[in-house]
Amino acid sequence: MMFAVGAAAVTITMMLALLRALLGPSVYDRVLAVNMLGTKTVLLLALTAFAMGRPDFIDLAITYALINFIGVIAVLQFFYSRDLRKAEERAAKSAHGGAVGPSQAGPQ
Amino acid sequence: MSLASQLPALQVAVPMLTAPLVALLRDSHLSWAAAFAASAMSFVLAIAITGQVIGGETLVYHMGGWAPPFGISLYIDELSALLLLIITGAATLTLLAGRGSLEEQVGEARMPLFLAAWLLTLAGLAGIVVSGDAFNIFVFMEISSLATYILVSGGPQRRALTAVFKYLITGTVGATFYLIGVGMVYMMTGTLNIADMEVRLAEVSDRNVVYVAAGFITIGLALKAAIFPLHAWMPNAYTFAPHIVTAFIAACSTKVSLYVLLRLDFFVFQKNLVDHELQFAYLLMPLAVIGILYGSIAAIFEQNLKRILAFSSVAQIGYILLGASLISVAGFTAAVLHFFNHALAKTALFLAVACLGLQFAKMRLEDLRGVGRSMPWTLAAFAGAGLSLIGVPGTAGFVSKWALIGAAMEKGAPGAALVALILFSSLLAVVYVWRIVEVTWFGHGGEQAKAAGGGPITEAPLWILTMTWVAVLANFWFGFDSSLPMQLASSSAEEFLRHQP
Amino acid sequence: MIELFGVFLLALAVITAIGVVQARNLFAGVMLMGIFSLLMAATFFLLDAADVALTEAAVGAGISTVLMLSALALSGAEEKARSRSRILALIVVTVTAATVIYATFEKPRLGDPNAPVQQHVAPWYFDMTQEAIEIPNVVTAVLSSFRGYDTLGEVIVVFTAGIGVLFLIGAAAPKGRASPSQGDLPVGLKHHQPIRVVGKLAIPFILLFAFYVQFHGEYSPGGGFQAGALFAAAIILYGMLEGEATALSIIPAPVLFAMSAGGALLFGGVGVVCMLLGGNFLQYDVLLAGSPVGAQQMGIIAIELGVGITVAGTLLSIFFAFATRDQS
Amino acid sequence: MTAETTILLSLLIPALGAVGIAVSSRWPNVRESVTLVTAGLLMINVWSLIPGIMDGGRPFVSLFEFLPGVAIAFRVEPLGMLFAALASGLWIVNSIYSIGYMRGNKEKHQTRFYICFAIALSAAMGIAFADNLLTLFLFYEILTLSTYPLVSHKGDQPTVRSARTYIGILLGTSIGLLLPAILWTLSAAGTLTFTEGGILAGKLSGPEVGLLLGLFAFGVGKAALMPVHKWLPAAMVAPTPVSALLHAVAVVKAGVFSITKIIVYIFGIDFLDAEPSAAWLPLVAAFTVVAASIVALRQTNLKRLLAYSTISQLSYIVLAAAVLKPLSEIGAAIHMVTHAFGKITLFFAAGAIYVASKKTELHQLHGIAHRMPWTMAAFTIGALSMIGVPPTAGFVSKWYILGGALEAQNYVAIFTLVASTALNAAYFLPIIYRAWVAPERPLPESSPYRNHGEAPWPMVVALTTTAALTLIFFIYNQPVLDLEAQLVGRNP
Amino acid sequence: MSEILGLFNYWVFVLLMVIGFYAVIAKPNLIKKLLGLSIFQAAVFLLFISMGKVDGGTAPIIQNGNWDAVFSNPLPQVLILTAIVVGISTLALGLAIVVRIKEAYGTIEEIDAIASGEATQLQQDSGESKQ
Amino acid sequence: MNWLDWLTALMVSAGGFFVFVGGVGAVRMPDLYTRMHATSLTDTLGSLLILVGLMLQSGFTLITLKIVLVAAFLLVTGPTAAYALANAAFLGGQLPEGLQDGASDDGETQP
Repeated sequence: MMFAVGAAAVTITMMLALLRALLGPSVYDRVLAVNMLGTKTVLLLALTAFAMGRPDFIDLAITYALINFIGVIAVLQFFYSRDLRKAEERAAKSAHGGAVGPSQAGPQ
Repeated sequence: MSLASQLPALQVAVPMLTAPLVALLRDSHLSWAAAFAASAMSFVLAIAITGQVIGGETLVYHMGGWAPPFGISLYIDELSALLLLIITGAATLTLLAGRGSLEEQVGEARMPLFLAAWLLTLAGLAGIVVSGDAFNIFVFMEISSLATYILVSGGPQRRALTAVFKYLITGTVGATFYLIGVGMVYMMTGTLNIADMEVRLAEVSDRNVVYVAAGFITIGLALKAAIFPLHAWMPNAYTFAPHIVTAFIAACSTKVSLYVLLRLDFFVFQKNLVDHELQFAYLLMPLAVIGILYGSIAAIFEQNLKRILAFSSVAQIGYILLGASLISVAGFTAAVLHFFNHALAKTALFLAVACLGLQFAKMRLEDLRGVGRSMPWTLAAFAGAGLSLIGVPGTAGFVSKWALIGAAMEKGAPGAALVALILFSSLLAVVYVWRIVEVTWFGHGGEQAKAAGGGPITEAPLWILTMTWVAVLANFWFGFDSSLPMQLASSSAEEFLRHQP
Repeated sequence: MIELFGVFLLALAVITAIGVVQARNLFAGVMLMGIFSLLMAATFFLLDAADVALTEAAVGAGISTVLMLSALALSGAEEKARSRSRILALIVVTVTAATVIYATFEKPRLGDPNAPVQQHVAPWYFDMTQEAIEIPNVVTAVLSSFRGYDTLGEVIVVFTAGIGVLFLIGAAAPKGRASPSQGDLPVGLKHHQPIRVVGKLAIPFILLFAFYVQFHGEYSPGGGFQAGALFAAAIILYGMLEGEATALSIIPAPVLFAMSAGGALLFGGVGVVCMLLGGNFLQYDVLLAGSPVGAQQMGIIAIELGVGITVAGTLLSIFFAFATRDQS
Repeated sequence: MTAETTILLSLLIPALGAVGIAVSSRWPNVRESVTLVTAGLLMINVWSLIPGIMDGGRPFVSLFEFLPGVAIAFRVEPLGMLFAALASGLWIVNSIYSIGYMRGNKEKHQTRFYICFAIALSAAMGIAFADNLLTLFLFYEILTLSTYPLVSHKGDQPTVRSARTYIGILLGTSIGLLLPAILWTLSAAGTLTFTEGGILAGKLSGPEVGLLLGLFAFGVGKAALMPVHKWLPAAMVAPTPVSALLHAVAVVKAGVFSITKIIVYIFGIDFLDAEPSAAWLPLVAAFTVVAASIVALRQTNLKRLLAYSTISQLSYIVLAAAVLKPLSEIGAAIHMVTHAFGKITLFFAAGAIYVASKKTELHQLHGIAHRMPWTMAAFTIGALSMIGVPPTAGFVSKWYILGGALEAQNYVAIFTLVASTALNAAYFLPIIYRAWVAPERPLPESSPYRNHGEAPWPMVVALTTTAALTLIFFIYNQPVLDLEAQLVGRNP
Repeated sequence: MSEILGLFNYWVFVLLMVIGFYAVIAKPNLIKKLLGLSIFQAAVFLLFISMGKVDGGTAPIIQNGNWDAVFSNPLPQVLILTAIVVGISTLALGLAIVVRIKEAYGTIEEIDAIASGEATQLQQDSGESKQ
Repeated sequence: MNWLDWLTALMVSAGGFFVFVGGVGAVRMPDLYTRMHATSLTDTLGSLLILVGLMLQSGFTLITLKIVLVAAFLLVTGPTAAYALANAAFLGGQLPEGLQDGASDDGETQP
């Protein structure tokens, strides 16, 4: 029962996070929401594992925590590489002084 | 345990476990040799298996030693054996014939990966055919599908990519539909073993879930088998795949899905659904009929050689389905015969296309005008196999059409209409095959078209030509002496329809 | 009580799924897809499917998000065109839905212990696991022994996908961010010290945990596939932190590919050895003379290892194929 | 050598000849020698069967089970023997003629020509000796397909279009009508074997018989009953030797031969006679005879005229067979021979004219007999035989047909015979008159054919031979009569 | 209440299936199609897992050697483990194809229309470049 | 219920409360940075409280060790992720509420 209260709070928070993910407005908000949801899932798993009387399943919570972290890093790397590419494109544009076709971005 | 009893497992394991080895080999010659050896080996195994089952015996193999329904069991009857012969035979022949063509179209660097995918396709298809477990069929369906996507995506034009993407989406949706259906049956029976399902479904036969499950399985497999109107992926996939790949997959991949459909429909559902006959025949026969007409007519209006043949496949699948949907021993025999005979014809035709492909980058009819004068042997092979596709007597295609018409005649007045339909569509086949024959032999204006290399057009290399002729002559051989497929077909028909009054 | 959480999570999952489909920004779609996977995984956990939950988390939320992001980086993140043929799609979809809902009214209720599914084969698995295999994780027992052939098929599917990705996009030489011409540009996340430090700290733990999942799979949720995915995740993390070229210099692409082929061969080899020893394909009993139970366990450990190696090798091959593809 | 081996050899010899021709394609002289040797061997082989058949032997050989219950099997019986002997005998003459024609015309693709010709002959042998409907059907289709390259030999657009008509009608009727008829027969009678007295008696009744007969009669498109006759004029785009042997003898005779055989051995004369719903066939045949003659009257192209004449003459045979009296069946059989001799002569002559002068139209033939007396003499004999004037072969067969028609009191048939004789005369006599009597209209100075003489000697030899045969048959026809008497089981 | 709860999972299965299927059919963007496919497959996972659940049961991993407790059915879980793997494999292959399409066409939208337009264009121009 | 259970109940409830507050903050706060502020702070505290509550239940076992691992991991990765996100957002052109002029949802369409 006591775990259920915590789990309920966590699930409601998950709903709120999902709301943020759906609302956006920026991609960073979505990433924030994903990260939040991941943490909440870890908590939810830990709590329900205890509530179901199978605390040995805490392994899953560990996995979730790890994966969540990797996911966020992947997203950030995606941003960085994209920003870099944009910078290159801007440089290329100013160098050639014209629009660059979608297929041949980058200084070549 | 003797080797003979291990054949069912080896049939799948040989190509499946050779594939990683082939992929690891860096040298295209070595990998080709290994792939061919594995493929030929599985052909030999298929022949040995056919020898074992041909008396009406069924091979059952317990994977891991666990008895069904708990473990996975392999189940090989005569129909499976026939399919195995088709699959391994087509794979071996096309691989043997197609080395030059593949190296030109796929490139030598990617060859080991490609050949590994080839073997995986073979293993997947063989795995589906020998499996007696509904979920195991799904797994091998995915192996064969994914591997086939790779093969198709090896096509030299960029449209191969869009074609294969469509194929991937359709194939996955089909497989998932199948999985849903299997899941529902499992839900009602608690088993995945096909033979066990049949027994246990009897207790729940009037449940809606079973109907819906049958529907899902049918639609899913119809997607994969390219049954009209779910064939949309097929013409482009056939057209833009490397020629040799088309020869291989046109011979067997859709047929294997159809095989699963028939196995589930006749083995699992036939006895257990009230009015199964109505369900199956009333739903699928119109599709078969429209598919035959649509495929034939579309083939007439196509301009690309490979697309013509692809649409013809839509029609030919309709024939198989039509035979099965007659729900009679004669009809089922005809359907199974057509499995075999259509595979023979299409392999030969696409091998001839591959011969052409060594000289021409494009497969439009207008580019091929008069090419028969430069490549008489290739085009003669094409014409010969085309006759089998039409169903001219003396060719394999005739035997199955004959059987199909005979089966339709048993059905009285509606049967007469079907006979008329079959004959009419044969005439349509005459039109589209003859169009190609006429253009290639007697067309003018193609002379200036140069070969791929820029020189004058010459006959295809002797090797691939020989193999093409082997396939063509097989069409004639089985047109005269149809006893082997006939025996396999008729006894599997009796087995499948044993509940039929 | 717990079921109510399940209902709640599923409701969220449906909303998320709609969000995925409706999102105009593909990046947002991918993010929501990650959320969707997490929700599904949590639901699976509540439905007593611990192994599945673990897999869904590692694969759905982890690897597939990473793969989709890599693909997005290569193909652009904006959905431009509007839906076509909506009416037709809606009709098809509605018909499908109506059919299935029609079918569901006679389905056994959720959790009904008298449903055929629970009655027929399942009890046998428990009995036989206790008797013949003696490992606590029945899922692993079914996966590796009773239905080991399926699992071999599964490994081959993964291997096939690896071949496919390499065939399609692996041919180009690793250029891009690590190529000498762009040497002055920052590689990976090297310029973000906090992330690097924390990430590098995490990697050994992830690897350790992967090995734990691998070798403890007979006793707790997990097994070769989950371990392989976690192992791959650790290396992917390293690749993202230090740049793909650095990661590839530690584990070169041919090694990865050899891993993915070798694992499949290991699995298949066990099956063949069983044959040679006089049993059926994958019949582990015969591996150890006189001790069928021990032989079963040995076989399971061996093939789980094969699964793990293949999955790790293939997922990494796939990831690096995407990550090193020249973006221009 | 047993009769069974001989049967198989008659199929194999032309087939092997085809291979030999293909192998020797580089050396025209060898190639043509192979053709001639093959033709000679075939004739010796086939004719060696005749004594046995005359003595009432019916050699039988079964190859393999083609479909369940139906084997590929051959049996020699009088009608088939006659057909085979005729086709194989005329092949030699035609080969000699072909060599002259192809070389004289400097045609391309001669190897393909000879190969297809040999295959067509092999198929004709198969049709002649077929023991059941399916075997007959098989070789019937092979014959259609192997003659397609011959018809479209020239390869230009109009030729290809005509060849399309040819293959379309022949394949279409055979698949669309003949095949279902065969299947129907199988399902009704349970067998397809040609049996004395027919196999359908008692198995079908009423309108079904008429319908099945219709499927057969129009399904055998090669018999050129109207309205499925269009292919025959279309086939005239082929080189003349093809028209001569195939479209005057082998192919079309295969058609009427099949119909006769079906009437005699599948339906049975007596069964069909007793069935009123089958009575339409003589009417259609009669109509075709008259209508084709009228159309022939309006032709301006020599070969097309001959083609319509062929259509008309073929329907004679169908008509004779459909009269259903023993005498007329014999007449039908003999008419195959007499028409073959006459028509091959006419085509040979037309080809000779084309090779020598490149003339194809009737109005170009004024006075041509002065330049080509041998050719035109042969032509005249052939034309008279077509009309049925003694002492030509045509008279003999018409006599028997007329006798059968009188016996049956079939006034339609009698009227048709009389009317068509008049029409035949009406379209052939003007040509003869024009060639022999009318003054020549010289070709322009520039034409290389201005001073043409006779065609190359092989052609002249060939056409003289067939013309002579036409005359000889009038006098010496007893063996043929004896042979065909066995067909109906009594002496005429 | 139990009626609704008893079937709730199946209804969610239907909903998810429909949502995913809709995306596959109606969305022109290739990656969107793949996302839809993933949802579609996830729906099937839910179907299977739901049918294996037993009231009052626990995951089929035996704790402390107690084999007599109530356990949920392990078989559907095994099947779904396999199906998940199949799903990611398909996804990876699909993404690889999408990347190649992007490189070849410069877009991942409305590829069908572009490809068929290309087909008509190719009728005049027979010089299709080989890769 | 003994005192340990009571303590667990208290900690889990408190943790749940903090987590919930963080969730509300994530929805209600006006811009990205404030939302991050709300969530990362409460997350850390809430998670820790819940996990410690669970530890109390399991005593000195392997499970507790695993929970410690989870807690440690959350503690380390949470702020790192927050840092990285803020950094990326800033570099990507997202500015805090007061610093930007006009268009606030630039990140949605522009990246």
